[in-house]
Amino acid sequence: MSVAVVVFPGTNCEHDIVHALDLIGVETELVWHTETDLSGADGVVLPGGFAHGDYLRTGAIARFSPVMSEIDRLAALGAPILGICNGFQILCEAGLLPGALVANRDLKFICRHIHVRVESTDSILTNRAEVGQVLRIPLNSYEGNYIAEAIDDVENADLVVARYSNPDGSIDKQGNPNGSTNAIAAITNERRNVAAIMPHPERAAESILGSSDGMVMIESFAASVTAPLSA
Amino acid sequence: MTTEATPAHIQLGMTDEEYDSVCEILGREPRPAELAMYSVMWSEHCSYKSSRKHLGRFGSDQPWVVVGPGENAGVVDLGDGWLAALRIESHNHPSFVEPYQGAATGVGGILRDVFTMGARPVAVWDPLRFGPLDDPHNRYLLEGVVSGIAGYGNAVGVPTLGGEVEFADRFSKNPLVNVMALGLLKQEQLVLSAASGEGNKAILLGNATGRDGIGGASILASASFEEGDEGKRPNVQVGDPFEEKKLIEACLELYDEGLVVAIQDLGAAGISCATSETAGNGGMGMDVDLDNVHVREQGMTPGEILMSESQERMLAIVAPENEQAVLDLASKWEIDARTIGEVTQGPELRVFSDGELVAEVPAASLADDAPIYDRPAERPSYLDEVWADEPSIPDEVDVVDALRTLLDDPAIGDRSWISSQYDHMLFLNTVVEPGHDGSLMRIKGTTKGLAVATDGDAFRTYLDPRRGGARIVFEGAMNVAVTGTRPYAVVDNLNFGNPENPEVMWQFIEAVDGMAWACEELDLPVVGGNVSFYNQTDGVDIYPAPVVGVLGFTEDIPTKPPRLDAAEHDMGIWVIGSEAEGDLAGSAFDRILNGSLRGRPADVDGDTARRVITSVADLASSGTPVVHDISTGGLAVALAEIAIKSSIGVILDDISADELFDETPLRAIVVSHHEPITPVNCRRIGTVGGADLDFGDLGSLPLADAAHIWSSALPRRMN
Amino acid sequence: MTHRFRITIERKPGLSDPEGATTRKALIDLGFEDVEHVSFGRIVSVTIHASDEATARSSVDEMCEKLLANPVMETYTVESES
Amino acid sequence: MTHRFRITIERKPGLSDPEGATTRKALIDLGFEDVEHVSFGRIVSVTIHASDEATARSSVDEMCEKLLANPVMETYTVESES
Ligand SMILES: Nc1ncnc2c1ncn2[C@@H]1O[C@H](COP(=O)(O)OP(=O)(O)O)[C@@H](O)[C@H]1O
Ligand SMILES: [Mg+2]
Repeated sequence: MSVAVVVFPGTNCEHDIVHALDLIGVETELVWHTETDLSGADGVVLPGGFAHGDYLRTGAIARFSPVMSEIDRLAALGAPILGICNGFQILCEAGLLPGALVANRDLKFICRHIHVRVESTDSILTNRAEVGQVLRIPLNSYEGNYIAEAIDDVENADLVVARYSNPDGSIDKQGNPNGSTNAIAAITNERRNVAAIMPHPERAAESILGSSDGMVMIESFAASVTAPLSA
Repeated sequence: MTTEATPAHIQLGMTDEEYDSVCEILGREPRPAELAMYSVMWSEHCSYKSSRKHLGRFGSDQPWVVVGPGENAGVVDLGDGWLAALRIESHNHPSFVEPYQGAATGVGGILRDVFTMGARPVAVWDPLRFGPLDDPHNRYLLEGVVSGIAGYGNAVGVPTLGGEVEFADRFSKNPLVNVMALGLLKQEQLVLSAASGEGNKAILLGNATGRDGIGGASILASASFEEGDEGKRPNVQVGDPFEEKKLIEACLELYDEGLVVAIQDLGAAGISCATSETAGNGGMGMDVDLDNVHVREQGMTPGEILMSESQERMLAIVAPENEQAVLDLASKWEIDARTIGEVTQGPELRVFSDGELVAEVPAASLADDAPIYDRPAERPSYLDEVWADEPSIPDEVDVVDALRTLLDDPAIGDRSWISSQYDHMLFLNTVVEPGHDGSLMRIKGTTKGLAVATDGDAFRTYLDPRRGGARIVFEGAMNVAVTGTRPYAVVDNLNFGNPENPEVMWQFIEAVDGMAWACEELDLPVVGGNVSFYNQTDGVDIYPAPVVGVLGFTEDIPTKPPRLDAAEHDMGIWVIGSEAEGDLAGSAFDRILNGSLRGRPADVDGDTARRVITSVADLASSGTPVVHDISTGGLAVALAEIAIKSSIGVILDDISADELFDETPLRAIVVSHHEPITPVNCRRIGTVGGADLDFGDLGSLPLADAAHIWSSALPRRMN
Repeated sequence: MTHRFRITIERKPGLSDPEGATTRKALIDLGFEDVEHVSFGRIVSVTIHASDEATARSSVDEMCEKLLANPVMETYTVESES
Repeated sequence: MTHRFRITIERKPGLSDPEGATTRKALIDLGFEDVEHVSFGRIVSVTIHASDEATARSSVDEMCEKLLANPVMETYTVESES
């Protein structure tokens, strides 16, 4: 099995996700955004960073990169596609996930460990986790505030995979670092093969880095790559 | 004001004598473009003309130094083929003019210095100084500078791992924004800036050239500020982290592919500096055709193109057979690349525009023939006065109240309002994050560890430039020692007032002496630095504010390095290190509670410094849970930091107010279940436990209060 | 011929606008207590070469649909400035 | 009474505009080859309570000077929308 890690000009977390996947023996390949054939990949990661400088809108220019039509195709086939941070923003712009991400409530970049509570295990990001499990992982973004016009549809279809929470799992304004609607930190699509998360599970992959809580998400993704959802 | 009567060289900031030596070198009057080039290259910022004479006192001949001062960054050997490149720079005046862009372009510039050496930049630090935060303009400057560093550093994809911040009146109209960068490379990736090989091509990579920051080096960075200068200042330079990110990746790939002979970043003085330095360093000449320069604006004169400080540009020297490969690689990374020149036998740098020769000067003369000044120095008259007045702690002091006030100081309270705006985790190397004494990073795939701390102390350097200068070196060394690394190399940033003021010159010389002495005592090479003079506004010079960045290195990164949040119930608390006491000159207590800046900071003995720093590093690398050096605010603040971060109280046995606020250097707190085994002075002072900072008879402060005050010191002022 | 358009892009009403809300708070803190509402938008000025204005405008509309505005959260208007 | 103003803030000409340049390139890549120039500005809409329009406007001018626009890099214009 092999995972394509897509690199846009301005992407910067590609080596970090490669490192985290490597820790559990998942093979990866860095793919430049002009690539038009991903047929060898069993799964795809759109990593964090600042594709095209985040100019215009985060993810807006990246969604037109040549590689994106391959990602559309793979998504339609049911292959696991994971977006992290900037990857989340790109997947929203591309219409593969509902909603959009806008500036944090306090208009400040946030880099610190936060907590998320797992809301659904029916996703490529959480199939190895438990509902209600609280994970301590880093958040690292300026535009991490999730909004959606049809927020009820997102909730009703059970698309929310994780929410920002307090360490005890409770959810309130205090535990919501960036003002995200309904404290949403991660969502999936209806078919549940495309998922994205604003915080960085790969930055919590080893205890020497302060937390290894993110590994359950990396492992979940790896599991869905080995056993892709059927088309 | 520009009038017809003012000669061009004066308008460009040159003296009559300097103009005469240009005429002598050329054997004629300079053409306009030539004058522009000399004026910038001979500016204080580029030529170090007032400081050069004194910088020779810094040593760098230790065997682990691969590249000392003089190149774009210093390089040290980490063993097994690994090298580290480091450099520090100031962006003081640009950040006063436009805090966001000033700070942002400062980050961009320092990163280029590092990747110019072939290194991948892996971390940034930001030592900052502002006026007091009760003035809204100072808040605006802090807010802008921090967002600028965040905006650029985060987007370019280099983590910012720490820094420092001080507040004092003297910085209100002249804030200091220094930035330090660290890069990693393998031996074979090292690239230098000397052009060689007649016929080699000079390729300009990156951004288009516009009228940005024309004369930035000579005017903004090399002259004092007067009220009202805002209106006539040159254009603001706008940072483009996206372009820089592409440039980093493209350049690193160029080196990997072995496609460049030499490379130089474009900073101050733009094309004139980069072409003359690469050619001059290689003992060659160069022909440059300005028509090939990719410009952003219409109608730029040759002088403007030569002097423009447009950001995110590099000049690569490439063998002719590799020219096409370089252009192709640039196009893959979506950056512009144009061949603008060719290396010649020299020694002339010849510049053409529209087919006409607009400049012809000996390439090396721009850098090598710059004037060197031995400016007069005079011991400042304020010293006798401040030394005569000995600070003390009033007998009736309320220790708890005093501590509350100190914890509320924005330079003592939690600075994560700053550091959490910076990505400090990217690359998965950060083992000890900002918020501790020094930050510690691993080098993946090895057992090696690197730590960096930046330190300055404008107050003590003002009270005694020599001792203050020495103390920042010792403090930086302590800060990396507590991470379990050994101090390994230093870069320095010398922020001073107007060097034409003999008292400033004296401060400068004394501080350099003190720093050089301390480095020698610790066998620490100074591998690079920067001098920022003319930090003077409306005739007021800043406090002398040298800053050091100390690199610590270890072959064996501790698996559990000390952390401030590792104190646990029942652990003992010890103070180890220097046996001296009663050092209150320039202390937080005297400044903040007594409201004065006076006294003479204690002298430090080199032998003590060496012994303490080595012992601290040994304890830190052998599993001691908490090792925290005692600095601003003394023992009281250091203990509070440990208690707050660990969410548990401390109970002190028998302590005096004098001991609590003393700032005697070279001491650390150790918290552990076991008594530390150390050759230096070691004394138990208390135990971890409870929910208060319990000072026995002197009173106690509930931990929750302390935590609240400490964590809101900065946000309550800024939000 | 060259045509210039000014595109105004605004967040759909009802969707959260942190820039607006935070700026309103900052203005109140600065003493502008009577500020009732602040909202943010962006302007994109586009200069384009086209045979006539109608062609130019239809290009610009297409740019907005495709790239400049995000229909999920934004509305836009185009004005000619030539 | 309530007054509404629209403040248009634009970057001073001559300053480099990486966002505009990058967006132009993206448009060209998308097939809009005739785009000659793209630049960005911001709009701030402010609703303010004041006794009369003149007072309201002078408040808004002050807001621009103090907070909304950056005089070193930007110019602004204020239009009434009431
Ligand atoms: N401007 C800043 N940017 C980033 N981190 C900062 C800044 N100022 C302080 N810090 C961080 O806060 C911590 C404490 O700083 P400081 O009190 O200066 O340390 P010390 O007294 O040990 O030298 C350090 O980890 C430092 O990196
Ligand atoms: Mg310290």
